[in-house]
Amino acid sequence: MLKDIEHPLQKYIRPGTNYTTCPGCGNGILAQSTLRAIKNLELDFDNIVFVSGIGCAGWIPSPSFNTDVLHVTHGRAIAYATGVKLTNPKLKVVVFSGDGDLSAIGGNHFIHAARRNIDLTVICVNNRIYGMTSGQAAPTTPKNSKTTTTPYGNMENTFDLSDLAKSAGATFVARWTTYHARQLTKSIAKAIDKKGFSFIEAISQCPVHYGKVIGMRNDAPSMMKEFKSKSIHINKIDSLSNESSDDKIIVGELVNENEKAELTDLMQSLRTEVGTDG
Amino acid sequence: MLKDIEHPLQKYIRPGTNYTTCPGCGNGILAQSTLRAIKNLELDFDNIVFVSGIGCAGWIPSPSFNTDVLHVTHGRAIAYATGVKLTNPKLKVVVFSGDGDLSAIGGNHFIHAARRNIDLTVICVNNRIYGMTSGQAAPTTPKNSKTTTTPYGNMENTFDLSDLAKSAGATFVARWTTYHARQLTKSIAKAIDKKGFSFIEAISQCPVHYGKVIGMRNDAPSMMKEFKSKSIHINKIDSLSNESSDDKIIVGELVNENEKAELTDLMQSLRTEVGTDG
Amino acid sequence: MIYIKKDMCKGCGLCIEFCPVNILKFSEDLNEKGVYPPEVTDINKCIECENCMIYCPDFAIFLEKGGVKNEK
Amino acid sequence: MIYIKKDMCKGCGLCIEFCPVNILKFSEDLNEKGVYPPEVTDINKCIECENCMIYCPDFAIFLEKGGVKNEK
Amino acid sequence: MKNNKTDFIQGNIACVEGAIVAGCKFFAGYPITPASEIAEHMSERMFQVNGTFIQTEDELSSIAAVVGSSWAGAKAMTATSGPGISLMQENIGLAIATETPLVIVDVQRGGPSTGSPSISLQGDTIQVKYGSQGEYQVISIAPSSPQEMFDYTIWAFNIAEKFRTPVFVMADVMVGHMREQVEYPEDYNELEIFDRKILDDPDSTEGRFLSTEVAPMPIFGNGFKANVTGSTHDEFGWRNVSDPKVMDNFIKKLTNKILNNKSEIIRTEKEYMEDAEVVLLSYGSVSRAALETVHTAREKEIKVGSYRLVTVWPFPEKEISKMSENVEKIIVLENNLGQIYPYVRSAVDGKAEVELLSPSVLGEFFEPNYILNKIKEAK
Amino acid sequence: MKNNKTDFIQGNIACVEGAIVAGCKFFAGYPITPASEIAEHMSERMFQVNGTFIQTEDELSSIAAVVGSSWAGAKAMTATSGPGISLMQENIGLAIATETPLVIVDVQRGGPSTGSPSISLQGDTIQVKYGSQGEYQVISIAPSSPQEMFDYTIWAFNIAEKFRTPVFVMADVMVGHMREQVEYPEDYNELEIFDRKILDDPDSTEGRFLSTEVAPMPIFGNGFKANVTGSTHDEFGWRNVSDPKVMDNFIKKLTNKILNNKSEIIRTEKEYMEDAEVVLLSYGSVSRAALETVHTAREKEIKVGSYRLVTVWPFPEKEISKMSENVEKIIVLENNLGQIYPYVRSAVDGKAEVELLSPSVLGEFFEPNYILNKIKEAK
Amino acid sequence: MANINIRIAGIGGQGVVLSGIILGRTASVYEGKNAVQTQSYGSSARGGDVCSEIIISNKKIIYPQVLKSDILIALSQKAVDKYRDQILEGGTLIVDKDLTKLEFETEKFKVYGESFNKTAIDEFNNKTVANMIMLGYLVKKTEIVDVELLKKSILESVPVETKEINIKALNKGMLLAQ
Amino acid sequence: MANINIRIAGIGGQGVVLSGIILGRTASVYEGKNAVQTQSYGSSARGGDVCSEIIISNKKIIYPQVLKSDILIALSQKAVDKYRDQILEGGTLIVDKDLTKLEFETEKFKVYGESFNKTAIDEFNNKTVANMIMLGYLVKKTEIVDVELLKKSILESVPVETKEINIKALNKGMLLAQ
Ligand SMILES: Cc1ncc(C[n+]2csc(CCOP(=O)(O)OP(=O)(O)O)c2C)c(N)n1
Ligand SMILES: Cc1ncc(C[n+]2csc(CCOP(=O)(O)OP(=O)(O)O)c2C)c(N)n1
Ligand code: SF4
Ligand code: SF4
Ligand code: SF4
Ligand code: SF4
Ligand code: SF4
Ligand code: SF4
Ligand SMILES: [Mg+2]
Ligand SMILES: [Mg+2]
Repeated sequence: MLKDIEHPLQKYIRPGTNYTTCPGCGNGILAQSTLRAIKNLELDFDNIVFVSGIGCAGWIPSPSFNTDVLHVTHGRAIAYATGVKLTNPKLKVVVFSGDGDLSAIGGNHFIHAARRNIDLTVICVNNRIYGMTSGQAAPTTPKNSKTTTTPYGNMENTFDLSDLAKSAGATFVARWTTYHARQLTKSIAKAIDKKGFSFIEAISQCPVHYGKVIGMRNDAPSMMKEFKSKSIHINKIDSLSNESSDDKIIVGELVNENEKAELTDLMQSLRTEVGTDG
Repeated sequence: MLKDIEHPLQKYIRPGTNYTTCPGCGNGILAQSTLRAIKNLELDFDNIVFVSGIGCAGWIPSPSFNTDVLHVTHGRAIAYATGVKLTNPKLKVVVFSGDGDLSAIGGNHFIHAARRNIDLTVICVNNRIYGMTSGQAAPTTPKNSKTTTTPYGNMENTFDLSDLAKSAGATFVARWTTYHARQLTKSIAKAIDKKGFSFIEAISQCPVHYGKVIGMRNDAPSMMKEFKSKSIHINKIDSLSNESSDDKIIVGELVNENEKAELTDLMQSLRTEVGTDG
Repeated sequence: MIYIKKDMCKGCGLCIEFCPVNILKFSEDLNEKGVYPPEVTDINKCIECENCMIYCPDFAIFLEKGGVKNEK
Repeated sequence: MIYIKKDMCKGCGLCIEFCPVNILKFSEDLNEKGVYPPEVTDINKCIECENCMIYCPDFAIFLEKGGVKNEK
Repeated sequence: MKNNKTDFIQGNIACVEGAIVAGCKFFAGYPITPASEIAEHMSERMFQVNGTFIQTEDELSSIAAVVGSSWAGAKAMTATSGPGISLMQENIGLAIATETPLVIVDVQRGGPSTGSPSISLQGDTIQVKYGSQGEYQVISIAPSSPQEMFDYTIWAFNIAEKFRTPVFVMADVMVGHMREQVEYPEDYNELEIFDRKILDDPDSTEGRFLSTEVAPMPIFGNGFKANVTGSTHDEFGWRNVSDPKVMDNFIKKLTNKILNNKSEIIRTEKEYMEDAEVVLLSYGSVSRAALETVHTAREKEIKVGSYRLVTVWPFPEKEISKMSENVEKIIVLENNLGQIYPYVRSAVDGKAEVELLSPSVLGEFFEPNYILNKIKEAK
Repeated sequence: MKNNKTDFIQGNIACVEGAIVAGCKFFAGYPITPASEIAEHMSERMFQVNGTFIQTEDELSSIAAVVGSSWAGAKAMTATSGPGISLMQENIGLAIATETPLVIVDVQRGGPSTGSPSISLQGDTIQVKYGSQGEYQVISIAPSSPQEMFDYTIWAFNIAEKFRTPVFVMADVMVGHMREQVEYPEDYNELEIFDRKILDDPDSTEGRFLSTEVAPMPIFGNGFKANVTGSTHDEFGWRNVSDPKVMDNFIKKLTNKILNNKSEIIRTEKEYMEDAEVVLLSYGSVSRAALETVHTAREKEIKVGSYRLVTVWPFPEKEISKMSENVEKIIVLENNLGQIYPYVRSAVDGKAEVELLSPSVLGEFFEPNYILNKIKEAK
Repeated sequence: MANINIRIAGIGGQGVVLSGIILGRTASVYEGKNAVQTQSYGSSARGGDVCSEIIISNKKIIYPQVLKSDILIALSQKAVDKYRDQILEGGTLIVDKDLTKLEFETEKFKVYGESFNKTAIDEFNNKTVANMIMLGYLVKKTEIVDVELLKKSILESVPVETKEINIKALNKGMLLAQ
Repeated sequence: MANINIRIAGIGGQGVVLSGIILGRTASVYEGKNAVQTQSYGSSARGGDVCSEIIISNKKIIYPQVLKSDILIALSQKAVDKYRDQILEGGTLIVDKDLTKLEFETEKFKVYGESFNKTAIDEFNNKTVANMIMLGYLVKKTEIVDVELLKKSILESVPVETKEINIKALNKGMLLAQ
């Protein structure tokens, strides 16, 4: 390997990183999309903190992104990120979360951060399965799917995470798949740039475990082709009502609201107002 | 006190009960509304289990309702109730929860139970404050309110609990205030009767703590008069969009869906299908 | 008949507030709890609307339709 | 120029799948990881769309616009 | 030849099969390495036996649902690893306070925190005893093989039902993931299966809580009008949070229900103890290394015995105290930095020397030679 | 006359004021009896001192936000009671594993479970040491007055910063809600306030974790490219979850960071110990009853001394062992059923008699006469 | 008295705790003595039993709790029943006479009864000032703290908008004690 | 041999654990011996190191872990480097020759090399059957379990739709060993 020929995103990678994702996993595509967004924004990488929880998605920034990364307990990344952001509002704080991490065990922090409209960017890698623990059902697993904990088919209904984020108060919401790596890059850039709670739902492939569920085991190309064929842009449908239908993946920027006050801003005003010995 | 002259709901009250609510607290009105609903439905009280968490609202059924009551940890009532219901689907399971209990610490169980569409009736006493612990802000406390933990005014946005329930998948949702005790009785009866996850948001007065916040300390009559004047029926407005505005309380039956399969039903079918030695 | 369990009353005034015909008022004697429970001024005006019962948070006031009685 | 870090490749085939001009195919030599990394068949057909780079989960293939090169 | 009564299975799978034999009808859990196989196998098995499986949103809900299920009348269980135990602590406290029979399997992994999910550590030994707030007692059992995962899960349900209390099965990566042959019972009807005592008459004036004899349980849906609360309460469930005397009674009855019945609960396994001068005291997977070492030592005519705590809690203080009178030295073997060690030393109270031996590398399985060297040092 | 330097305040309020003097700039909490006053007062004070207050959705988030804040550079704290500690356990483990300086105030209440929120119990003594999974060490301090709530909260921040680790302040209903005069420092500049050592150079090859000398902290936003994880890791934060040697190093460095510095951390308070035959060993609020009793006993010329653990963890094993050599009997006074008692007995190792004395009614404050009777029995 | 032990007992909402705090603050911050105040109660703000204990002393106070009290102020029947046996010889019992029945006679301690709650409702139309009436009555009868310093302390402890009514109630209590 | 210690080491996804289970099951359930299988690994399914250890014995097995092994099957370079020193005198080392380089010579134990992974891809177009090829090779070379019983055990352990390909792969492995 010649030293001078490097991947264009190499400078964002922590030297010594060893990618242990499975072949074809969407996580690497999302890592790239994110880093490209940051490159395009021309942000100082040292001013971004990545917080992630336990799950394969948590390994996207940690340890590989060469800036401050905080890798915490399963489900709690947003709660930790809240402490980071409130303490140093100048930092951009980006959370990477698996669908289980975010919406199963971490569901409460998710809706509360959205409600508070705190300036965080939360990227959820929705592979519709628990990848890291080998293929159990998630709250995002489609009904009737056979997983290791739903051997007779999943009896539970599926969360529409973007809708939940919206209803809880998020001011920016976008959904894309790994097939839409370019659009993802743009939406992630917008989300990071925007003040307020931003949510990116990235539908991604886990060829090992979810691939097995849908008969595409270890077949990332087929999974991504399916993303392509099932996706439909929000602008091309009339209403959001059938958003959660199993058949279609509605992609696009679903929410972009500019009215709501952001929490760290409000706190800063308060400090100025009541501060006595600060 | 003559033995033969009793409150018409007396038979539902556990002998020896001592009401320790504050004067004018809405909780007693909700207790009555609930018992009246059960009376009207002519249900066998022994077939209903009440589960509640910590908070003044938790004391509505426990210990005073003279049937099985399970009084659990703060925020977890729905999670416990899920175990009760799944194990004996013949029981009607009703959860009483404070707004903090349900939507702060217990928010995750709330959205997941709604998602699963498990046959529970959840009644949230939304007094917009932490009553039991003496007046701290809740996720339902209106913006800018001064409470014991928001001495400069609440900087956070307010959850619309009914909307959250809807977005998470609840199949029956109604909101009323204590002023609407009669309508509450009807909606609670419907909710209990209906198979699926039902949610009742009961806006209620905490004259001691929330009364103080809005300048109506210890003045239950004024608080209830305000409920009356601020309420507007869902049928009388065009859209749900400004539902969460501080000014108006939109009341009525907000969701009533009949399509979705219920979880304990699905499980029962599965048992019949795969049972080998049951 | 309006029944008032005086010692259960906490004196919140909700029954008085919501009686549509204004026949409830605070009485003059402190109860065990140290508050003045309501009393009926003119039972003949009672329209048996049940408001006093329904809005009483303490199960302290209730009615049996068709008559009048005060009860400790 | 297409660069392929052969030993970083896990053989998923995404680059091959999404090359619009079909100039990528699996090579014949196992890499360290025991898989066959891709190789470029006809670099002249490359339209520099960047798909191979963008869709590679392992940072194993990328391009510098304006030429051709295979790199271990 | 294939024998229907023998299988070659993981400890985790054996645990599920044991639970089913014990009558378990409800499992709520959340996946976690190295316990996930229990949930996975349960998801298949429960509905086959007319039971219920649910994968909850988190571990807090798992234990909560298990408690709810137990009150609805089922034998119920959950399984997790240390991080899940941490999350369950508050609701474990409620299970104890409400005297709810249930089984919690902890397949321990390395840590603190996320640590090393696939490395064994006996790191949760005290956590399960003291991890929830306040003062209470628990029962914990430490199996050392798939066979014991099967047998002791049955036993765990039995004592959970008998004493109306949570019982922990303390496995670790080693035991949970180890595969070994398991012999199923020849005759299931001969197995002792214990069911909780249920209140028989709604009008009974008998207490429903807080008896050191174990009060009958007023399970739901039977007209018992059960008054169940995690707040301080009396024998009938009436909450009283202001009177210290009521709290004193509450705590003491709950703890004495276990402590007064220690002799029935506690199990130890002794090998070569008759003339032992040095004792290897161990529990769980480590006991297999202890036993191997004792065999090797005895071959070399070193007078070493193995004293295994099969139950770790309640702590066999008296038994250890008595045992210590006849030995010179007790080496406490733990795959941690000495969690029960002070409890052993406290029990021994100076009557013998007590030394701790952790593996040279925490998380690695004790090597017999390493233990042997320690014994030789002692001699 | 009103003196600006004296106030008559609750222990909980004194705690907040102490925290602010120590430099606390971040508080995240969730209301709970009997700790709510801390959050309430913080909600007013933090923004005045250019700090941050947030009431989180639950206790899991409180501790998580506090850890995040500490990594962003603030001195940060939370306060709760036992049920909240239970919920925090998993994230406390992460704080320990990532070596995050922070302060946790536990205003203990009666239990298990919801128990009796307004009755004192020293029920969380071991919970804070062992409540999270795995093997680790913590520091805990037990104040006995509002003045100490003030002083020791400052001290708690100092040692948290110094040793890059969570420190617990273990109050109870008694101390938290007690009001007494508090003397503020004459000269704040003379107070010893310790700030964490921060990594000075992003390119430094110095380790950032796992030094028994306490590694400098690579706080966020400074180009340190901190690699922080609760998984098993090495000195630079690199995760390695498969090699037991890495885990062994991880656990031992974390624990030895505390254990090797015991002499700097541990504080005990001795009164009348010189010629004491009987010792009352106590901690927290109970120490005031112990001390009163000693005074009474000395008036009666009974040779009793008071040995108070100001810090409970790390446990002063050596100190107690040494102390026990000169006394006949140690009576361990605890408002629980004997949580540190076995640790004391283990330390004493038979060198003196060790007995436990709980209040006749748990939760009630020890009466001097009751203790005195026990002493007389002993004599 | 070098050491005064005071116990104020009643039910939630009667301002029992605040009374104790004000006394303690007066003695410590304003009179330069030592004081400690502790309390025990059921569930707050919900009508349960409450007891506030204050020790005032010239010496350092080690043991913080009141065992036997010099003064017991009992604002409910339960409070009388529970604590009257713990009044010291020569001590004082003050009760709200409308909320208690004293079915005993004693020479062991002095007994006073007055209408704190009723006076608050009837004359101030505000239940919550009953404790100030009680405090006024108490200091007048026992002189445990200086009245002027007590007023200062009250003014410091209550919300601005209630300062006036509280001082009026205190004065009323003193009047009742004459 | 009364006691056979086998160690199979490689990386995640190579089917290392399953091979061990199948051997253990064959020996215990089908051959009536005692067997214990343990494993150690990094994070599952993600290319980390994996090691599966099997003890087969006629006696009760107390100590469950392999210290020194009679047989080492090494499917990665790391596996060779880490475990070859723990092969017993007279033991056997089997490697996937495409994934390892054997830069040593020894007379202490026998060494065999074969292309399990490559054969699986090239001939079966399915990486995941490499472990079956390896098992076939192993039993042929060492005869540690009966081939027919091994086949039974495989058929019981793999999903229905893969039974055929797995047995074919096993046969292929046996062929390679000839
Ligand atoms: C408290 C706790 N419970 C459970 C686990 C085990 N666990 C680790 S990751 C994970 C789920 C992973 O799924 P997801 O969040 O969707 O991430 P993915 O691996 O699919 O990217 C679980 C259950 C844990 N680490 N901690
Ligand atoms: C784990 C835990 N945290 C905090 C508390 C303290 N606590 C008890 S009730 C309550 C909130 C009460 O508010 P809400 O749920 O709205 O009920 P309300 O009293 O208003 O009816 C809190 C924070 C607790 N009991 N347990
Ligand atoms: S398990 Fe799934 S999500 Fe995890 S790295 Fe492998 S393919 Fe990706
Ligand atoms: S504190 Fe509020 S909610 Fe609680 S009982 Fe009193 S009035 Fe009702
Ligand atoms: S029933 Fe109606 S009219 Fe009659 S007293 Fe009650 S509120 Fe008044
Ligand atoms: S509503 Fe009930 S409690 Fe209120 S005043 Fe009337 S009778 Fe009394
Ligand atoms: S840049 Fe585009 S055209 Fe060129 S090789 Fe890559 S995918 Fe094919
Ligand atoms: S996309 Fe990357 S990893 Fe996949 S085959 Fe192509 S170069 Fe290899
Ligand atoms: Mg996932
Ligand atoms: Mg509330």
